[in-house]
Amino acid sequence: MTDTLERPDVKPDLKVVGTRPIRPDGAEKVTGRAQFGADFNMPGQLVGKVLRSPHAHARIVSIDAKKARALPGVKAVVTGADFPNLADEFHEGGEAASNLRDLAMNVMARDKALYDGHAVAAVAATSTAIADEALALIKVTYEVLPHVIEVEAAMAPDAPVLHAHMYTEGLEERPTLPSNIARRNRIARGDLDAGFAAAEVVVQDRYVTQAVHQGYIEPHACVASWAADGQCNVWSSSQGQFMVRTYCAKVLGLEMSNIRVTPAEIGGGFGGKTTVYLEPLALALSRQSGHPVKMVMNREEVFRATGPTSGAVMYVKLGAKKDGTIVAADVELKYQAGAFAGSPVGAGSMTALACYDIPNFAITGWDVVSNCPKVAAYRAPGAPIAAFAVESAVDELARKLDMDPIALREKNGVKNGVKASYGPTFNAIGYLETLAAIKTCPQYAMPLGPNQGRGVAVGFWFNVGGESTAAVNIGEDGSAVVVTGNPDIGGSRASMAIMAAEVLGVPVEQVRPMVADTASIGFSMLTGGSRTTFATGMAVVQAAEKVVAQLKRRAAVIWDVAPDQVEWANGAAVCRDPAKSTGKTLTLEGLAAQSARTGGPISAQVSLNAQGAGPGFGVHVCDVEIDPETGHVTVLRYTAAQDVGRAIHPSYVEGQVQGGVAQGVGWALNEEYIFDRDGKMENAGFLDYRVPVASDLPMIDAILVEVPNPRHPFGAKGVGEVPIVPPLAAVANAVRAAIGVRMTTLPLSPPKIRAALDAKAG
Amino acid sequence: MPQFDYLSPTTAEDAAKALAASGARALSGGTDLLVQLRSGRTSPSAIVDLKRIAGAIGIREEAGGFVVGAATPGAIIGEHAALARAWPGVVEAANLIGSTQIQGRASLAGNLCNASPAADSVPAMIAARAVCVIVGPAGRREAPVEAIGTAPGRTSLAPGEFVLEIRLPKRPAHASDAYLRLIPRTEMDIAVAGAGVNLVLDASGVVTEAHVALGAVAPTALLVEAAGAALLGTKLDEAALDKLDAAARAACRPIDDKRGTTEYRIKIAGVLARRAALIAYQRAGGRA
Amino acid sequence: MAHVIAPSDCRQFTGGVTEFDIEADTVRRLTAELERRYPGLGAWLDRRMAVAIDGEIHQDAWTSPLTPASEVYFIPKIGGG
Amino acid sequence: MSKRHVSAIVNGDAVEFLTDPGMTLLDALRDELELTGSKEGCGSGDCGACSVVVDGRLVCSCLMLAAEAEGRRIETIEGMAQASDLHPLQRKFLEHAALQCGFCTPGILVASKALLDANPDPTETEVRYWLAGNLCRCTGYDKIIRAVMDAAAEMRQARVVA
Repeated sequence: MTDTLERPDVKPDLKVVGTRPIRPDGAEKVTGRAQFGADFNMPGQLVGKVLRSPHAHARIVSIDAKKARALPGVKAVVTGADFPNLADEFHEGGEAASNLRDLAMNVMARDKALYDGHAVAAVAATSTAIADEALALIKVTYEVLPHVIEVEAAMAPDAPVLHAHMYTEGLEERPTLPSNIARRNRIARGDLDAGFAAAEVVVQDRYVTQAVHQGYIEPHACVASWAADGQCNVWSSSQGQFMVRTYCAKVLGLEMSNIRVTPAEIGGGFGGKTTVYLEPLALALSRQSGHPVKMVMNREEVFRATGPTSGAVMYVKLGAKKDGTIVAADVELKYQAGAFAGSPVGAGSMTALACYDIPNFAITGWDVVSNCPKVAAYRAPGAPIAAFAVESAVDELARKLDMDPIALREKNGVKNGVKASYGPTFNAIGYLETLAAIKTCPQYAMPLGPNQGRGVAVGFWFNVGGESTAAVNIGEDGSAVVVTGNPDIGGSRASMAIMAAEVLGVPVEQVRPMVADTASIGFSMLTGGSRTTFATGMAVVQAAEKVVAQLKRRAAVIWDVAPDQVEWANGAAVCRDPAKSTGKTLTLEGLAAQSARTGGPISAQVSLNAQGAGPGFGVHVCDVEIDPETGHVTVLRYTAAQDVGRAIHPSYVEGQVQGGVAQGVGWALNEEYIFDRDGKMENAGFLDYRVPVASDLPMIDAILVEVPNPRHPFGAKGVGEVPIVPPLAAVANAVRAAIGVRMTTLPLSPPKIRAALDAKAG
Repeated sequence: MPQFDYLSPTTAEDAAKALAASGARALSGGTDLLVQLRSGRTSPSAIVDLKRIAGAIGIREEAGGFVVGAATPGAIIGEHAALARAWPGVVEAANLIGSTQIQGRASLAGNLCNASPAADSVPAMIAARAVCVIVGPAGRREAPVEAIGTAPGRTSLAPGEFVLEIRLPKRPAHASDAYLRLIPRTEMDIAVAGAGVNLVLDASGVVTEAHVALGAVAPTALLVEAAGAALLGTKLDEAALDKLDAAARAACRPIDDKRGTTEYRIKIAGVLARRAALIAYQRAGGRA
Repeated sequence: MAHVIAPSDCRQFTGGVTEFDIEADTVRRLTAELERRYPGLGAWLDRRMAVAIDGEIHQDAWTSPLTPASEVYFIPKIGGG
Repeated sequence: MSKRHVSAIVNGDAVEFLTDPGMTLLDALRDELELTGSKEGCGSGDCGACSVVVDGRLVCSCLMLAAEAEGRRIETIEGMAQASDLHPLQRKFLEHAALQCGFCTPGILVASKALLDANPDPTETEVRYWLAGNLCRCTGYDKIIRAVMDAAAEMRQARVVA
């Protein structure tokens, strides 16, 4: 049964929501006591290690593990043969659909290795040294196959085909031959030809981005224990303990109730920990060895074998009237999916033009497999890539029209009542307010010096709701414990405590939020899609409201009044029965102390499928300075405005915005997967995969625009995804302004900019 | 990690003895060696830690010049005021190696003997005409810094030999140096190109001695004599700088790799040589 | 009659049609009617699509009420990072 | 090859442990001494999550052999708070929300303390360059820099008062 909340009015005069209390898990995290994935150990545990393919594409002819098994200290060796073969099965889980068959084959290769780093075997041994030695003793015979990585090369008719069973979906007719194109999707409205015929100004270009990694600092880690009776325990760092449970059950053919997954503290995810890599292997090794098995990736493995997001090639053509009205848009997006189908091109297509009200458009998306790691979600999956192309094109259009870039976006911007490019009609959005916030921010008026430039770009994300469970339990002393099933990546426990405290009317310090294991709380979709504060927060609010209802009933029992004669205010029941003394109160503490005599423990649990996550919009302005001799880009200033609905804990909302900007700036300037001729990743480490360091960035001003979401009790909208959408184009547009050349291929590394300047000089 | 012996001799002679064993490697700061150990690029039979040898860590003034112990970390080098006054280019190059944490360990000798063509301190030391004191089974010898690296990852050191200290010569008046490198970020990267320039001026500001060395543009750091010669007898006017730039570029033999293209490295070597020359000139009291 | 718009992929079931007018008071009944008219379509929409009713996206919404004036969009399910 | 015996001072206390020659100081801290506050993010000195102070110098414990620790004084995140009193940096990180996931936080705190021990009044640029070896992927560094500057100001004030 689904509970939904109809609540058109956002609560006024909030006491706790919008304040900035110290996070409840803070002291453990600043003292080094918080337990992350690799910090957990079990008695008698073994060390698990993975043997990975050194080839980008190869048939696995045979695997001989006899010598490895014979090595003293080796307790288990598993290969693809130790896992059941699964049929195609799509698992929704609230995220983009995962084909469980592909997931299982990504966890452990079967007949083919599909990318450099693909797992082909795993061992468990009594020490790291022995495990390493065992890996070296496993003899894998490969038949190396031709490989392909770049998206357009993978789409070519003569490209090596990764999956013989893959026939492009979404075409008018089913193709007669298999290819690397998993799917085409198309969104269109109006008459494109007529639109361009009516256009007075047209811009068009081709844009390229490279695969980039989420770059969380904590490598994947887990401990798994398979007991003799088949009861399994998994401790791991992930974005969802229930996701881990589901996937382990499917990949290993187990019953979910036999797997208990306990979430560790998670050291960053950004979408990259929305799937499993190690957990099923650790379970299989534990089953075979009879010992708990701990597995921890090193950084090289994280880069080579876990999800980056797509590299892409995109074509954008825009047509406008001289007054700035955009009348036609043609967008084609080609995204790398990695070794298995499922790039975020669908979301890229749906978000590409979501900020614009354009009468005639077509968006075509291509989901293309190639010999690189299977992409995983990365913050607003698909959207930053498409926004890089579209926002660069809009910037060119503004230049051609000689219009202020914000004015052009205001003129064509979506507002309430406008039908979104992806279908539904917008309501309660704050896009124009967000544009206005940037137009009036101090940075937008600051003068620029020589070799400096300013760029503006906008971004959109849907935000999602979905299934969550929360429990609120009142202790005998009146303190409250809030239990949810969502790992806390960026401070969500603080938001949960705030929302519960707001409803209960108590200080936030009186509420302790906890993240529970899969056996201790009802199902919750993973932490991702900017859903936790919205959806899980809604469950917390409803559970707290149920507790308040119980408290009022109990006060009514104590006072012997009708329940509707009791109000709840400031953490206490207030008697409104004029027959008894109106205004007398019973505090939460007082009621809790008498709970045994008024009905037993005070607690409530709510499970719901939250609808109505309001879409979010961001508008960013970036100032850069270029060294024209070296091509080096310095980001001088950055301001990001975002419609956040209502900031529950403003500091952590600002933090989401600032962090998203930093990741986007890295994507724009220096981050990229580099492959050698054999398809091996050349920069699988933080030395040459260059995420921004502290000295690369200025302070990042976050402007929180609050247009409340009427479907959330406190007006919250998701905030984590939107801020990574605009920066790629904001930086590129600033570079365009500084050097007078449009850079269409990311990253904007110094050699590329110097080459562009040299080409311009002739 | 692989298994090996760990030795921490307290005399240079014992260290040389230990290093003479087949497969032994010297450890000073370890910031390159431990990465190589972990990745399996090196699997030594023994690690010989030089840090407990007397004098391996520290800086002393001798005969008007400076002697820097082989294992002296960048942080100590950066804190030595007299050294920084005399050889600001060498000090800034040493301090560019990695992060603050790396500076707590990384040494000049390690940077040199790791023999990466992109090592930041090496062009600066070459331009400074620095000399290594090498200890080995056959005793002590001296060699200029540019004689150590022979190819990426290879040195001219014989088995058992190691660099015990690096000597920077005495400074005349009106002399200074500078080192610049180009990296994609602002910190934490390996140089795409680097340039060290060491100048001596006369009282009127005319260059009387000039040494230019480049990093990351050839299999080893290069001493570019023609680039130094371009500055002699000048006050670093535009023509001299153009000649320097051209000579620097002409000396480059770089590779294309994940860190930069051949074309880019060559251009940048010229740009950096120019800029470093101007900084060194100004530091030496010249006014361009 | 709720007005229903499905993505272009649905043509594989409908032979070309992507918009429909359906009399139904819940999404469950609406997809059942689509399944009756175009075998396979209702099941496909249920499995692979989210639904937006009058602008609001529902990930799973069998019981969500519809009115005769409702605009119902089937769109791909959205995940996120 | 047999294990070596190492004696060192960790957070003021004498410790002894056995190490394989190849074991890093980070592994020894985490696995032998059960001080898991220092983290491994890269194992190559590029992320700073394993930052500790050895004989007064900030280093990456992943780039130091455990055997090298013989006789050294080592300070880790676990020694930063005095009993239940958080160090001003720890407090300011909480007040400024300078952490999100918290994985890089121990390393950044250790590095920041080393900075303020050496330079009580750093500029924003000095803080940024000092911390360039500590990657944070969550925060964009903004609130971290503010927290360090604010802690420095408070500590200077406390010194004046004292």
